Amino acid sequence: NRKNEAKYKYVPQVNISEHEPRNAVWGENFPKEYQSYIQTADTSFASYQGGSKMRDVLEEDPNLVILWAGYGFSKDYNQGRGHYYAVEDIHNTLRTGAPKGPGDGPMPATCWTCKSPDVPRLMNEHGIAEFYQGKWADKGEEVVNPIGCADCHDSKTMKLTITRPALIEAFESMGKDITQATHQEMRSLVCAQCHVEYYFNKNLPGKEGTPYLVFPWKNGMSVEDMEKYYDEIEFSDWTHQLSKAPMLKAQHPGYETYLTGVHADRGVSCADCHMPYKSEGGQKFTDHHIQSPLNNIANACQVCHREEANKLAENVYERQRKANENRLKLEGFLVKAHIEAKKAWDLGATEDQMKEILQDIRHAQWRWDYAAAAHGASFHSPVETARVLGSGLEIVQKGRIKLARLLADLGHNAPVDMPDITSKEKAQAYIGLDMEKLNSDKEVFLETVVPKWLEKAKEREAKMTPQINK
Amino acid sequence: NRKNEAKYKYVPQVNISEHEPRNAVWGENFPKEYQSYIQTADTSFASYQGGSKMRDVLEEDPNLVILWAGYGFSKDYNQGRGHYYAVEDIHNTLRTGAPKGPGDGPMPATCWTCKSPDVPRLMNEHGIAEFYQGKWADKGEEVVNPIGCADCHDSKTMKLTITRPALIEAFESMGKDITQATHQEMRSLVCAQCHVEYYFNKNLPGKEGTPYLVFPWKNGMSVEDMEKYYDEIEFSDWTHQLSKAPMLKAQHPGYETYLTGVHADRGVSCADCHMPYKSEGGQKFTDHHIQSPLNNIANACQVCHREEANKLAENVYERQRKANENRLKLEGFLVKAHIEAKKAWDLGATEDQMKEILQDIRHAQWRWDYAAAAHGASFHSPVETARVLGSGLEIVQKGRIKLARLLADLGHNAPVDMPDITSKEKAQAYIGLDMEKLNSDKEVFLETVVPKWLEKAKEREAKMTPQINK
Amino acid sequence: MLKNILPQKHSNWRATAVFLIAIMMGLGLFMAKEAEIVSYMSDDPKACVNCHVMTPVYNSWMHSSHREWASCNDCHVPHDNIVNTYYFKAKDGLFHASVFTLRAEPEVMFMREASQEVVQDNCIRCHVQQVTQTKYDGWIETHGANRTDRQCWECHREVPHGRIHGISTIKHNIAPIPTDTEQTVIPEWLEQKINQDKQSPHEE
Ligand code: HEC
Ligand code: HEC
Ligand code: HEC
Ligand code: HEC
Ligand code: HEC
Ligand code: HEC
Ligand code: HEC
Ligand code: HEC
Ligand code: HEC
Ligand code: HEC
Ligand code: HEC
Ligand code: HEC
Ligand code: HEC
Ligand code: HEC
Ligand SMILES: [Ca+2]
Ligand SMILES: [Ca+2]
Repeated sequence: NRKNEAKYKYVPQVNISEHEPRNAVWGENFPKEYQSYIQTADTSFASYQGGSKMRDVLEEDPNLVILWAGYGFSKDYNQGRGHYYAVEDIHNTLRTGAPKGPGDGPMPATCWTCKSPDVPRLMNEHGIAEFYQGKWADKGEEVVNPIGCADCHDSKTMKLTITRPALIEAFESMGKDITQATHQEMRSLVCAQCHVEYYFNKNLPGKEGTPYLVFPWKNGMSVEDMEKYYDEIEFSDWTHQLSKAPMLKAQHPGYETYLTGVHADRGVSCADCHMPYKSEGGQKFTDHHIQSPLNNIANACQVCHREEANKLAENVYERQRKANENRLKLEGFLVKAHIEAKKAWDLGATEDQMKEILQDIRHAQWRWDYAAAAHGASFHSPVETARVLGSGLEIVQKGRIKLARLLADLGHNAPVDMPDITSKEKAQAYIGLDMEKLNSDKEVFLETVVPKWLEKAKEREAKMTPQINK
Repeated sequence: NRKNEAKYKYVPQVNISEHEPRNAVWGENFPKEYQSYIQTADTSFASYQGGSKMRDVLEEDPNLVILWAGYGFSKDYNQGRGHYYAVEDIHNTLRTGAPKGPGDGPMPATCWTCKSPDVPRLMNEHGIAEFYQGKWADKGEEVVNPIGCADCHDSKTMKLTITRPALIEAFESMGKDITQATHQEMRSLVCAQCHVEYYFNKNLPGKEGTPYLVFPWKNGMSVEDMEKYYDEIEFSDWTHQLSKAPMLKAQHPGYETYLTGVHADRGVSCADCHMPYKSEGGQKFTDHHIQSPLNNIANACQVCHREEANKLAENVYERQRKANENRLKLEGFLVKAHIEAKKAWDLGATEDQMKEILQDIRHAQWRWDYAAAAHGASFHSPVETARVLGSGLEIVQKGRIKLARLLADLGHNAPVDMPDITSKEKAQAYIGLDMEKLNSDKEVFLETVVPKWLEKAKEREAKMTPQINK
Repeated sequence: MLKNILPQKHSNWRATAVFLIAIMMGLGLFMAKEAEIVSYMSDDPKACVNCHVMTPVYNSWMHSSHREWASCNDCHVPHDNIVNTYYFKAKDGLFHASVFTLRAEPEVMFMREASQEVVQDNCIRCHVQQVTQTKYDGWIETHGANRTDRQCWECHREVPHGRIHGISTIKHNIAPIPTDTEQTVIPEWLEQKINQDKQSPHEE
C-alpha cells in the first residue's frame, strides 16, 4: 500500500545482500545513517558515570575485584563504549584470555552473539546451536564487523527486524509472540536482542553440552523472577573464590529494568532517547550515533521536555547519585560478607553451617548486580533500582548476622580484619591474580593471533563484492 | 482606579474581621470555597494507603507499637484525615491523655499550633511565646474551630499569608527571607506551616521552659541535615522503653520531602494537586476540599498528564508499594534491634557497650520515620524516599551486627526470641500499656471536659457577631 | 524599564518600535495610567492582569499545564520574527486598551482570527517535534492527519484556559497585581509580635 511505499522508498545504489555484515557497504545506500553510526568510534565524552570514554570500572571501584573473585570479571571490566568497538573490545578484554588458536581459551563461541552482524550470517550458514558450539577463538576469523546494520535491519525493506534467536525464544518462553510487536516496540526490541540479562544453558534437551544463549525470563523479568528461575535450575555462573558461594552474575539487564520505568510506561522507546532524529541540510534522519543521551540533550530530551539542558542532566545525575549511594553501601557489606565467610571456613565452619549464609550472599549480590550492571538503570528506572538495592540490603543483613553468630561460635567474636583493597592492583593481588602474566599473554594474542584473524577475514570478504546498481 | 475596583468587585456580605476564626463566617462571602472546604468532613474515600477514611495505623501495622514504646504514639495513631477534623482528632487521640482541667495532662499548649485558626487569633491577643506556654488543656475552650480560612488567608485581600511564626523563623534560621516568596511558592508555603517536621525547644534563650515550636531546618532539610541538627543539640523526643535509645520522632516532613521530588523541581505546588480548580455552574474556583488527589484525578492530575485515570492511580500505587516494601523490611529490623538491645541490657550490658548501638538505632529509626511519616512522600519524591530507606537499612545493619557480637559476649549467641506482636492489642500488652484505663479515662474526658470547652467557646463567640453589610 | 522593552540597540527596526510606543503613549496619560499600558509590552504575564478582565484568563493559565512553560506572549504574540512580535503587541495593546477604557469589553471574549493563527503557530512552534515525527507514534497516536486542518485547541480544549470562558467565570481573584507592592505575605500583627519577641526576650 502507499504508506509502506512511502516509508521504505529509496533508490538503492547497491544491492545489499541479505546477510551483508559490512556496515560500509550499507553505508553506500544510506550515507547519513552510516556517517552517524561511524561516530560511535568517538570516545571523547564522559558524563558523571557514563559516556563513550574508556572507563576502567575495576580501577574506579576496586571493591568489584572482591565481589567477582574467582570469575573473569575480576581480571578486567570496562564500561561499555560505542558499538564500533564491540569486536575490538572483546579481543582486548582479559576475560577472553589469550587463545593460541581454535579450541583454546576460556570462552565459548556464544560470546560473539552480541558483537557483530557476522553472527546472523553465520547462524544462517551453519545453524543456531552450531554457532554456539565450540570456543570463542574458533570463530575469530569469521566475526570481524562490529555491531551494525544487519543486526537491526532487513536488507530489502530496511524494516527493523530481530536477528537474534535468544530474544524470540525468550518471548516464547513467556508465552508471548514477538511478531505481534508494534513498530514502536520494535524501536526497543532491537536493543533487547543484546541489552539484557543472559546465561549459557548447557543442559537444553537435545543440545546438551552446547552453551546455548538463554534469557531467563520464563517467570518474568523482575529481580525476584529471574532469581527464582536460576534457583529452580540450581544454576550458578561460578563459585566464589573467597566465600565459596554459588554466585550469579547479572549482565546488563537494560531492557528489563527500562520496562519498569516511567518512560517505558509512557511508550518512550530506547531509540527515542539514544537515536533521536537529527536534521542535516534540511533532511531528517535517525541519528545512528548511539551514545549517552547526555551528549545530545537537545535532540534526545528536549523534544519532549522543554527544560534547560543543564537541568535535565542534573535530573539524571541526581538519580544516579542517589542510586550509587545505596549501591556502594550494599557493595561494602558484600565485600565484608565474602571475607567474613572466608574467615568462617578458615576457622573450620561446616558446609551445613554455611549453606544458608552462602545462599544469602548469592541472593544479595545478584540484586546488587542487577541494579549495577545495567549502566542506565538508575535513570531508566530509579524507583525500581532503589527497590532492588533495598532488597539486597535486607538479605545481606540477614546473612551477615548469621555470620557474626557463626564466627562467634567458632571463637572469633569481633570484626573480621579487612584486606587493603584501596586500589585495583591491591585487590587483584589479594585474590592472587597474576596480572603480569595475564597481560603479557594477552599482548601476545593481540599481536599474533588477532592480526591473522583479520587478514583471513579480509581475504574472505574480498570475494563478497556487492552488486552496484546502475 | 479601576484596578482596585476589580480587587473588590464582589459585594461583601459580611465584614470579616482580621482574626475571624469561624469558617462559616468567611463562608458568607465565599460560599463556593466554603462549601468545598466543608467537604473535608467526608470520610468515605480510601486509597491503597491514604484517603480520608479513619485508619488506625497501629492496627494496620502493630510493629509501630514496638518502635514507639515509651512514647505517646504507641498508644494511639491514626492516619490524618480532613482538615475539618483537626480539633476533634486532637481531642480524641489517646496521646493527649485525659486532662481534668487547666494545668493537667501530658501535652503542652504548643500542640494546638497546627490545628486551628484560633491560633493566630490567640497569638495576636497574648503573644507567641505566651501562646506556647502551659498545658494543652489550658486553651481547650479557646481553640475550637478546625483548620480554616484564617490560617491561610488575609481577611482583607484574601491573599495567601503566613500565620505561623515557626515557618517564618525557620526561614530566618536558614538565612532566607520568606517575604520574597513568589505567588506560586506561597501555594505550597501555606501548607508548609504545618506539614513539616518539628520539635519543641525548651531551651530557647530568653524563653527557657517554654516548649517553643521549631522546625529544625538550620542545616538544611535532608534527613542527614536534620539528624545533624538534633545530634548537635543532643535532642531526643524520648528514651525508648525497651532499648533505652535516645529516640527522635519524625513528624510528617511533607514539605521537606516534596521539595526533593520532580514535581517541585518543575514548579508544581501542593495546591496544584490538592486544591485544583473546579468548575461549577460556569464558575471556576479553587477546590478547598483538600484530600487525596486520587479521589479527584481528573482535576488534580489530568490537567497536566493526558494519561488515563487508572494508569495515573497505578503510577502512584506502584511507587507507594515499592517504598513500603523496603520500609517494612527496615521496620522489621528495627523491631528486632530494640528487642535485642533489651536482651543485652537484661544480660548485663554496660552503658559503654551500648552507646554506639543505641546511636545506630536512633539514626536508623529516624530515617525510617522520615520516610514513613509524611504519608505522601513515597509519591511526592519516590527516589529520595528510597534513598533514605536504604540509608536506614545500612545503619540498622551496623547496629545489629554490633548487637549480635555483644550478645555473644554476654553469653547469648542465638537469635533473640521475639514476642507475639501480631496485633495492636498484643503489642500494646507486651510493652505494658493499660489500654483499658487509657480508654476509659479518655471517655470521661470526652464526656465531661470537652463539652464544657465547647459550651464556653460558644458563649464567647456569640459575642463576636460579624458585621453584616446592607 | 524602556531598556527591557526596546529591542537591542543598533537593530534597524528599533525605530519602529519606539515609534509605535510613542503613539501609544500619545493616547494620553490617563489611559496609560488606568491601563498600565506600558507594561503590556513586557513578557511577564502579570502585565496582562493589569486589566481585571484579563484575570480570569490569567488565573486559568495559572492553573494550567502550561504555567511553567509558556507565558501569555509565548502563545499570543508571533514569534516568527522580532519585528512582528513588537508590531503585533503594539497593535493589540492599542486595541485592548481602547476597548478596556471604553468599558466595552464583552462578557465572553473570543480570539480574533489573526490571534488564532498566531496561537496555532505557537503551539506548533513548541510541539512540532512531538506532533510531526512518525517516530513518536507510540507516544502520541494519530497526530498525522488531524493536526493540519484543525486548531489544536479543538481537541486540547483545556489548554490553557480550561473549558469555561468569560470574564465572570472567576469571581474571586487573588491574582497578584504587579504594581501592588505594599503587602507582604506576613501579616502586620505577626510581624509585630515577632519583633516584640526579638526585642524583649520573654521573661517568666
Ligand atoms: C528517556 C530516555 C531513555 C530511554 C527511553 C532509554 N535510555 Fe538508555 N540512557 C539514558 C540516559 C539519560 C542514560 C545515562 C547516560 C549517562 O550516564 O551518561 C542512559 C544510559 C544508557 C546506557 C549506558 C550508556 C553509557 O554512557 O555508557 C545504555 C547501554 C543504555 N542507556 C541503553 C538503553 C537501552 C537498551 C534502552 C531501552 C531498553 C534505553 N537505554 C532506554 C536515556 C534513556
Ligand atoms: C546477550 C548479549 C551479550 C552476550 C551473550 C555477551 N555480551 Fe558482551 N556485551 C553486551 C552488551 C549489551 C554490552 C554493553 C554493556 C554496557 O556497557 O551497558 C557488552 C559489553 C561487552 C564488553 C565491553 C565492556 C567490558 O566489559 O569491558 C566486552 C569486553 C564483552 N561484552 C565481552 C563479552 C564476552 C566475553 C561474552 C561471553 C562471555 C559476552 N560479552 C557475551 C552483550 C552481550
Ligand atoms: C548486537 C548486539 C547489540 C545491539 C542490537 C544493540 N547493542 Fe548497544 N551495545 C552492545 C555492546 C556489545 C556494547 C558495548 C560495546 C563495547 O563496549 O565495545 C553496546 C554499547 C551500547 C551503548 C554504550 C555507548 C557508549 O558510548 O558508552 C549504548 C548507549 C547502547 N549500546 C545502546 C543501544 C541501543 C539504544 C540499541 C538499540 C537501538 C542497542 N544498543 C543495540 C550490543 C548491542
Ligand atoms: C542497534 C540497532 C541499529 C543499528 C545497528 C542500525 N540501525 Fe538503522 N535504524 C535503527 C532504528 C531503531 C531506526 C528507526 C526506525 C524507525 O523509527 O522506524 C533506524 C532507522 C534507519 C533507517 C531509516 C531512515 C532513518 O534515518 O530513520 C535507515 C536507512 C537506517 N536505519 C540505516 C542503517 C544503516 C546503514 C546502518 C548501519 C550503518 C544501521 N541503520 C544500523 C536501528 C539500528
Ligand atoms: C518521547 C518523549 C520523551 C523523551 C525523548 C524523554 N522523555 Fe522524559 N518523560 C517523558 C514522559 C512522558 C515522562 C512521564 C511524565 C509525564 O507523564 O509527564 C517523562 C518523565 C521524565 C522525568 C521524571 C521521571 C523521574 O524519574 O523522576 C525525568 C527526570 C525525565 N523524564 C528526564 C528525561 C531525560 C533526561 C531525557 C533524555 C535523556 C528524557 N526524559 C527523554 C517523555 C520523554
Ligand atoms: C504532583 C501532585 C502532588 C503534589 C505537588 C503534592 N501532592 Fe500530596 N499527594 C499526592 C498524591 C497522589 C498522594 C497520595 C494519596 C493517596 O495515597 O491516596 C498525596 C498524599 C498526600 C498526603 C496524605 C493524604 C492522605 O490521603 O492521607 C498529604 C498530607 C499530602 N499529600 C500533602 C501534600 C503537601 C503538604 C504538599 C506540598 C508540600 C503536597 N502534598 C504536594 C499528590 C501531590
Ligand atoms: C507543625 C505542625 C504540627 C504540630 C506542632 C502538631 N501537629 Fe498534629 N498534625 C499535623 C499534621 C500536618 C497532621 C497530619 C499528618 C498526616 O496525616 O499527614 C497532624 C495530625 C495530627 C493528628 C491526627 C492523626 C493522628 O495522629 O491520629 C493528631 C491527633 C495530632 N496531629 C495531634 C497532635 C498533638 C498531640 C500534637 C502535639 C504533641 C501535635 N499534633 C502537634 C501538624 C502538627
Ligand atoms: C494549620 C495547619 C495546617 C495547614 C495550614 C495545612 N494543613 Fe493539611 N492537615 C493538617 C492537619 C492537623 C491534618 C490532619 C487532620 C486530622 O487528621 O484531624 C491535615 C490533613 C491533611 C491531609 C489529609 C486529608 C485526608 O483526607 O486524609 C491533606 C491531603 C492535607 N492536610 C494537605 C494540605 C495542603 C495541600 C495544605 C495547603 C494547601 C495544607 N494541608 C495545609 C494541618 C494543616
Ligand atoms: C490550607 C490553606 C487554605 C485554607 C484553610 C483555605 N484556603 Fe482559600 N485558598 C488557598 C489556596 C492555596 C488558594 C489558591 C490561591 C491561588 O491559586 O492563588 C485559595 C484560594 C481562595 C480564594 C480565591 C478564589 C479561588 O477560589 O481561587 C478564596 C475566595 C478562598 N480561598 C476562600 C477561602 C475560604 C472562605 C476558606 C475557609 C472556608 C479558605 N479559603 C480556606 C488556601 C487555603
Ligand atoms: C501542574 C502540572 C502537574 C500536575 C498537576 C501533576 N503533574 Fe505529574 N508531572 C508533571 C511534570 C512537569 C513532571 C515531570 C516530567 C516532565 O518533565 O515531563 C511530572 C512527573 C510525573 C510522574 C513521573 C515521575 C515519577 O515519579 O516517576 C508521574 C508518575 C506523575 N507525574 C504523576 C502525577 C499524578 C498521579 C498527579 C496527580 C496526583 C500529577 N502527576 C499531577 C506535572 C504535573
Ligand atoms: C499555551 C498557549 C497559551 C497561553 C500560555 C496563554 N493562552 Fe490565551 N488562549 C490560548 C488559546 C488556545 C485560546 C483559545 C481558547 C478557546 O477558544 O478555547 C486562548 C484564548 C485567550 C483569550 C480569549 C478569551 C477566552 O477565554 O478564550 C484571552 C483574553 C487570552 N487567551 C489571554 C491570555 C493571557 C492573558 C495569558 C497569560 C496569562 C494567556 N492567554 C496565556 C492559548 C494560550
Ligand atoms: C488595557 C487592558 C488590557 C491589558 C493590559 C491586556 N488586555 Fe487583553 N483584552 C482586553 C480587553 C478589554 C479585551 C476584549 C476585547 C474584545 O474582544 O472586545 C481583551 C482581549 C484579549 C484577547 C482576545 C481578543 C484577541 O485579541 O484575539 C486576547 C488573546 C488577549 N486579550 C490577550 C492579552 C495578552 C496576552 C495580554 C498581555 C500581554 C493582554 N491581553 C493584556 C484588555 C487588556
Ligand atoms: C513556549 C512553548 C509552548 C507553547 C507555545 C505551547 N506549549 Fe504545549 N507544552 C509546552 C511544554 C513545555 C509542555 C510540558 C511538556 C512536559 O511535560 O515536559 C507542554 C504540554 C502540552 C500538552 C500536554 C499537557 C496537557 O495539557 O495535556 C499539550 C496537550 C499541549 N502542550 C498542547 C499545546 C497547545 C494546544 C498549544 C497551543 C495552544 C501549546 N501546547 C502551546 C510548551 C508549549
Ligand atoms: C483531532 C484531535 C487533535 C488535534 C487537532 C490535535 N491533537 Fe494533540 N492530542 C490529541 C490526542 C487524542 C492526544 C493524546 C494521544 C495519546 O495519549 O497518545 C494528543 C496529545 C498531544 C500532545 C502530548 C500530550 C502529552 O503530554 O501526552 C501534545 C504536545 C499535543 N497533542 C499537541 C498538539 C498540537 C500542538 C496540536 C496542533 C498542531 C494538536 N495537538 C492537535 C488530539 C489532537
Ligand atoms: Ca559507556
Ligand atoms: Ca488520610
